[in-house]
Amino acid sequence: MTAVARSWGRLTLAGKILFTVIPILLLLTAGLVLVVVLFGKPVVDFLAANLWLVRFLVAATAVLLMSVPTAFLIIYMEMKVIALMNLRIGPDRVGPFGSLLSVVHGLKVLMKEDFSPTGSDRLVFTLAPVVVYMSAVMSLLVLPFAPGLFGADINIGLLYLFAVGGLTVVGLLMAGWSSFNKYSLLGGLRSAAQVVSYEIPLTLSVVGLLILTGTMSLNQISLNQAGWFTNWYVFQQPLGALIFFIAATAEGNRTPFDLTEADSEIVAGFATEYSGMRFGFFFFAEYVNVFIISGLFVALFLGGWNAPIAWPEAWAIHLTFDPGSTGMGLLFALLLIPPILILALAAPFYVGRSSLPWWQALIIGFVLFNVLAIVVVGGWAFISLDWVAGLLWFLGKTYVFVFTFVWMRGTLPRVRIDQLMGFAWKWLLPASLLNLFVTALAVIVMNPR
Amino acid sequence: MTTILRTPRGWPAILLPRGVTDPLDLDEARKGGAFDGLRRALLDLGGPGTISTVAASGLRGRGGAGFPTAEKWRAAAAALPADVVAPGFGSGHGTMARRYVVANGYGADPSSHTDRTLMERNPYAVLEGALIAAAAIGAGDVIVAVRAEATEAIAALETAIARMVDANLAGTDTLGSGMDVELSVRPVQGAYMLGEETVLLKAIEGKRGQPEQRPPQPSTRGLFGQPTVVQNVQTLAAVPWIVANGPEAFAAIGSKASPGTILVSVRAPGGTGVAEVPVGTPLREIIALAGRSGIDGLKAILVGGPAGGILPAELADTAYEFEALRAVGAHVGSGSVVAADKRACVVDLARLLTRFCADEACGKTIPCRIGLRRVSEIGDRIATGLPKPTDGQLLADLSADIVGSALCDHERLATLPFASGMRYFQSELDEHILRSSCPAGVCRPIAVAAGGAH
Amino acid sequence: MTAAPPHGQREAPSDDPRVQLDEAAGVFEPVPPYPPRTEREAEFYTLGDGEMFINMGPQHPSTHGVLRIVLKLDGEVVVDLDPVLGYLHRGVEKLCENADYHHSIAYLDPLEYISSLFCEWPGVLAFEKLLDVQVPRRAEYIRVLSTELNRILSHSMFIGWMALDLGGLTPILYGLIERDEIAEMLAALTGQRLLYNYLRIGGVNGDLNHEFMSRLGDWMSRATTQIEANLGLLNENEIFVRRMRGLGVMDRETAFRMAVTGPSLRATGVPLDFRRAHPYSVFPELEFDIPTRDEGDCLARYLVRIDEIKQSLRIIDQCIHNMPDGPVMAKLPRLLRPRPGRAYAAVEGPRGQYAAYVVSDGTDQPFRMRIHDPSFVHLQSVGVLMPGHLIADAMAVMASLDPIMGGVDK
Amino acid sequence: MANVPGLGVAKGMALTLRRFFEPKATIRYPEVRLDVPHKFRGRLQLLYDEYGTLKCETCFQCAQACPIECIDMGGIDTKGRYHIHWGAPETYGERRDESALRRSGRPVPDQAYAHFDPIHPEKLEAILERFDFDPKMMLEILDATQAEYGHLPVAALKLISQRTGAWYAMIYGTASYYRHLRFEPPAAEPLAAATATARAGREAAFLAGLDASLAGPARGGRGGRRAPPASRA
Amino acid sequence: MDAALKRRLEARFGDRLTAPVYQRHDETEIRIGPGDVPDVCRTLHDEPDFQFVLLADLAGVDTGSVMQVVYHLWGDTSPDWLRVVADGLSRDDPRVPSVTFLWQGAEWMEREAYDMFGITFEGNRDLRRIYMPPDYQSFPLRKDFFLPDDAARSPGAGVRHMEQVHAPRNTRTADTIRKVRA
Repeated sequence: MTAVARSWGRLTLAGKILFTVIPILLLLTAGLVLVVVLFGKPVVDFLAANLWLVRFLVAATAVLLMSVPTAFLIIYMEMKVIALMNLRIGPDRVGPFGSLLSVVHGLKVLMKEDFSPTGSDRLVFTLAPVVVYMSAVMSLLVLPFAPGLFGADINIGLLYLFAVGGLTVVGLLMAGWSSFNKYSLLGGLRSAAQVVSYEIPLTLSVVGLLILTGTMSLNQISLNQAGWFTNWYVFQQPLGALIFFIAATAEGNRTPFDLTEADSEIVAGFATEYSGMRFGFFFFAEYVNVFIISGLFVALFLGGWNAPIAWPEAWAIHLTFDPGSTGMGLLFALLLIPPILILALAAPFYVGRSSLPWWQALIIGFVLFNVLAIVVVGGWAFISLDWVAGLLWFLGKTYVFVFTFVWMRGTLPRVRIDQLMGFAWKWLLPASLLNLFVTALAVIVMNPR
Repeated sequence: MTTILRTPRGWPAILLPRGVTDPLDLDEARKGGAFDGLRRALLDLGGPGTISTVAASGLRGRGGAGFPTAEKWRAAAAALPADVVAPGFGSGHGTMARRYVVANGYGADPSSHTDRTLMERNPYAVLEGALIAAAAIGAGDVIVAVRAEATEAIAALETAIARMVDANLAGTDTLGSGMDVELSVRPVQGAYMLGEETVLLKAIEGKRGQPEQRPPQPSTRGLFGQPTVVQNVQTLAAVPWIVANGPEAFAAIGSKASPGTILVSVRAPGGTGVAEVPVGTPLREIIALAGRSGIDGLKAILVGGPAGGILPAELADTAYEFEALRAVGAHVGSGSVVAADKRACVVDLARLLTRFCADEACGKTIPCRIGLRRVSEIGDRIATGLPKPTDGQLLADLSADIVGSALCDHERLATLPFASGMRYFQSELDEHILRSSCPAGVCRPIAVAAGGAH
Repeated sequence: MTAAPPHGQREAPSDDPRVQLDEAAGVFEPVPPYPPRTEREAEFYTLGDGEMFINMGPQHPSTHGVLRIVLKLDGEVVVDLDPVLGYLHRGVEKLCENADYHHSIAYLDPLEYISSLFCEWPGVLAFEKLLDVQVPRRAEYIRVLSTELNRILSHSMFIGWMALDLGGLTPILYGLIERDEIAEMLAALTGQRLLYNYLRIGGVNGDLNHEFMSRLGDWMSRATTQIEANLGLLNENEIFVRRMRGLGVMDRETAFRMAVTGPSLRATGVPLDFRRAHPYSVFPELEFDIPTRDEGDCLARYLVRIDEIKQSLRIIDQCIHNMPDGPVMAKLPRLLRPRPGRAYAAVEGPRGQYAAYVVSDGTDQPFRMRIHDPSFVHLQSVGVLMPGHLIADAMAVMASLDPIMGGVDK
Repeated sequence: MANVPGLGVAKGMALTLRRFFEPKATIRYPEVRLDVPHKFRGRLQLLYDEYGTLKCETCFQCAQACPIECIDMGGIDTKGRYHIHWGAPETYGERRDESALRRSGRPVPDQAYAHFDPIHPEKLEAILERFDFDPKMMLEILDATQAEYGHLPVAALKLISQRTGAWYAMIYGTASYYRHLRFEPPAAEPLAAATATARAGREAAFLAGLDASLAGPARGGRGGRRAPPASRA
Repeated sequence: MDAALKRRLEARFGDRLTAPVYQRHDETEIRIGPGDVPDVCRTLHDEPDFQFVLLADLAGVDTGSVMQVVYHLWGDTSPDWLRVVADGLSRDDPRVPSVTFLWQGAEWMEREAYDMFGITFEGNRDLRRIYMPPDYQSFPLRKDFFLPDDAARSPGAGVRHMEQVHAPRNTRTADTIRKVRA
């Protein structure tokens, strides 16, 4: 045999893998470089020409990707918060404080058998969860998370949101009908009646606000509320905010209006016959909806991403440090600063505690350095990149409302279906009309043309 | 075959008639007067008459407790069988109401052969008595329980029953009186406790042989829940003679409190055997039946089998009779009288008996089960020369507890050996406990402790 | 469930549309696959136009055990209903007739696993009547003490269930916490957490012990405030009150006609409490009120039970303070053979009148042991209260009657 | 009743929010274990007397009293005889179901004696036939069975119980009480041999002991008497 | 024991009582024929000096020879429980008029009695089995129904375990054996 074969035979497994993979990678890289050099110009021109397409694709993917973790987070919140309110501990086994339990649930749901009951309408039965889930994800697309951080800033964003949110009903009805189960049917019909009748006060409660803002773009509405928190529309539209909150609760099928899956009455409503990932879609969609209505409320009434207080210009810190400007120095800094800082932080421990072995001191130094770095970089980002601050503010406010929804779920019993409808038609609708009327009057009185 | 001890001419021979060549010969037996009593009871007296006759004779059970026989019969005759109380009530659904007569021929005591001897030598008397009892209480079944080892007795009884049935002395329409009785021999074995009557009933029912709580007495709720008369075979064997020769004649024999004769199995250095003696005969005479050598050098008399009492020689004049014996701390029991001379050690004897009783305890009552074991362990300690100073007191307390919580006669009497031993041979016990030496020199380790005497 | 009728002679005709539907779709129609046995069954199982059957249970989140109710619905309104029992039937009466007297107490225990002591008590009382036993006063006081604790346990569970059937998640857990404390207490007293086989013929099994008394004192010191706090979650809650008020109204004539007892009867304004109306044990010596309401609706039943909790606390307090000394068991023979006779005894339980009717034939086993359980009687008044309400209210109505299926299916 | 609308709801929310921060009632079971009360009756345990011997003599009285027949035992009884116990613990579930089925009167899959070395039941069937499947004749049935098989196999006992309808525990109690019945093939193992001699020769030993004791120190034969007290429990 | 109640009862329906009024502890018992149940109950329920408004219990009893239906009534006119025993129903075809016209709540209790004893309550609108499955044949609480214990699949079926007290070789064992073998 040849020397090549002999030396190949002497290699370990890892060695063999490396010797096969590395050449392939090298080839691919070379090819890529070649392609960019040859056809780079037209591609870049095309992308630069219609940037909105890129933006949309990226945004859609991001939204799709963030919906599941959001659902996981809110499910965990619900489990944990309700448990704590019940004087229980709740999930505490999987992960720190059981925080991974919802992930495990997701995996379990994925692994479950996925069947459809006898006599059910297979196609509709399969499509229903998709519709519900897609409607949720699509409405995420227009939420303004931060300045410049949103899927699409369409000028009829609010209308789009209500329209897409309304799609949920179709999904629920499809599920209720196709399951071939009376409980599911009752659940579907209930959800139809409920959502349809709450759409009206929901929409009307926002009309007043629209009169004030004059735009339907959520991004614009958030911008309008910049400055001190007194600019928030909740102070100009308290009644509207209240109606919107209640109606949104019903819209999202949350306690005390969760009649569609009232487990003590109709077993699980439209989801009775569902199992496996199909049920998982319903489940995720519900919690994504919670996130959406919270975020919507924040964006509409609580100033969106804006901080409650506006920094006076005098206090504003202007970091005139631009990393890009340092050029090659940045590279050196990245190379030099960490070891030096680690050693510097580790030294006092090593000196002060003679009993401490050197490697433990190094570990401590490393940890401290990381903490320090995170603080510094984060602070820098918070101050000089406004979208970071906006995102933090937005998520903070939103999750406060998510917590409120969970809190209500843990506290309140469920209303009856006729009480529900009566409340919608007899109280919320007149109140929202009143709110609209008063707002319109006020606007006319304030700035007459 | 155990030897029959000759008794003086004057003594009555009711249970074991003298000069019988073949006990199974029916004609000879009828010439000797058998079955006159049955005929009289069936045709002349009738049930109540029979019972009153037996009552007049003052016959008492020979099973050891000496319960008046007629009382049992009256109770059994008065008690209605379970199903008559409430038709369809209880759990005995649709069963025919019947009473039972059980002849207890299970001589539990290995050291006495009175019962089986009686059944071998005079089966007709036993069966006839049983039939009379059945007629008196209106029973439909007569069950003679014999221990399975006593093959001769079983064979004798079965042939006897066969011949009686041929002669229409049993079975359907006995002697034309219209009485239907089913005679059956039931061999049982395997436990000493079967001597106790409720245990015997349990064994016949095929259950674990453990005594029952009483009341209800078996005479009202016995075998299979029906009224049952359980009698020792000696008692039953005496009945025909009473009915035939009249109660007065019977009452004349023996002591006033309990007339009649009783079988005794004597065991003395002189010899061993079974003898029929009138109740109330002094123990001295009974032992003398086995030869003079039993009397001289008499040290202790063990009366009543394993659960019996140990009496000193001074009490040798005690009458062999229920109350008298009970007064001095012994009892008739299985009817065995054992004479011990100077060579025997009382502690060793008592300990042997207690160990036997403890091993044979049925285990239903915990004080009996555990307590007797402790008592025998104390006996072992005493005998092996390692006694604790408190053993005397502990022994007394244990005995009191066991007797107090007793469910059956076995445990009530099982502590007698040590009790009576402590009562009469205190000095010898102290020898063992305090001075740790055995006067009789039986208990060997003590001899070693005492310096290797003999 | 397939359509093949499991019954030999009651074959459904193959051209029966129901059977065809079942064979076609393989779904469970709650209609029995055999000809109706009574007129009532016939007229129930024939649908009017726009009506549909819906089968609730035996596996349903809010049927309090394995109860099955066939509802005839018009939209969401209950037109008529047919409860189907027997999924939990154990033949306790027959078992008791085949066990001796002491033994049958153990069989009475699991009837209503939430209020076991109240299931034991009438049986024990009846046996004592048969045997003419005089129970020591200390034993009587201990009985009252433990059973009142058990009443509070049962009611606190009732509150939780009530709220759970109305969709509230939290009150059931507060109720469970109360229940657990009391269960621990009773475990210290009786030796068991759920099925305390504690009452004995002629007394109780074991005297008060230190562990129990310390736990009890600890709990009594905070019980009132704790229960009050838990009730704050529901009593003033508009949603809860609006749903309960005017729901399932039962006037007192109906109540008597349906043989209803206990809180459900007192909620109609009848102050009938057998602890006063037909005194047993030492209740004549204790002072407590009989809370009543006049509305007779679900809210009234709920509030009456809450007031009863307070009264029970009063009784427990008195029991602790004038607990007499003495034995806790009467002297009895080992084997009980009462004279032939009959005895009826009833106690006032958390749900109503628990009664036992015992016939003795002189043997050591009860000849006839009839167990009267309030859940059984109350559950059939559902048939009067439910029609005309929505499904959700049907659940609320049933919860307000608080049936325990273990007691319904003896 | 709150007169201000929404006040009650607010109160409830306030309560839950307060409870949100209160200490919790949960017990993390595997780490934290509550100690059961002194009087706790839910645990079966065997007691030892002050001499350190087990108080349970496997007399089967508790097994007889157990309504659901869930008690099982094995060991050495007062008579110093070995008890074969009636079922392996893993058969409890099977026994429970079987019992439930029987009580409901439904036919039960016949898995009565799968766990023990099987016997040829034909002879036993014949014996039972002879005694008319009558539980009352149990002692005779057992005698005949022992005569047939040389000892009482557990399979035989279970078959008898199944046919006559008598509880196994009661049959077992009966069989283990009478000294002439044995559960081991004669002289199969030393234990069997020892128990067999203990079974047969007790009365003979007593008589010999009595004679010896009467005869006093001069004669020998003390072996029987000098046997150290065998602790049987 | 309420002597006044006894007097009132005897005065009101003297001849219809098939047995003297029996009183023990706090119970008063009257026995009537099954035919008299409706109007006796109506009288006890309606008339001002009885006013037994509450039907405390309704039980069937099988005495082994006859069937009984036992009503326990309570009213505030007397401190006693009033026990009305409808006696002497034949075990072959026990029939008694229903009391559901007075107490609708008796319906299920009567259904239970029918299920357990086979007593037919004439006038009960819904007399079906309530506990046992519809295809169930026998009536479990009757005295001739034996608890099928371990013996369910044995030729001795119906024979209970050894604790059952009955004489050996009795007739019933034999014919149960025949029944099972057939």
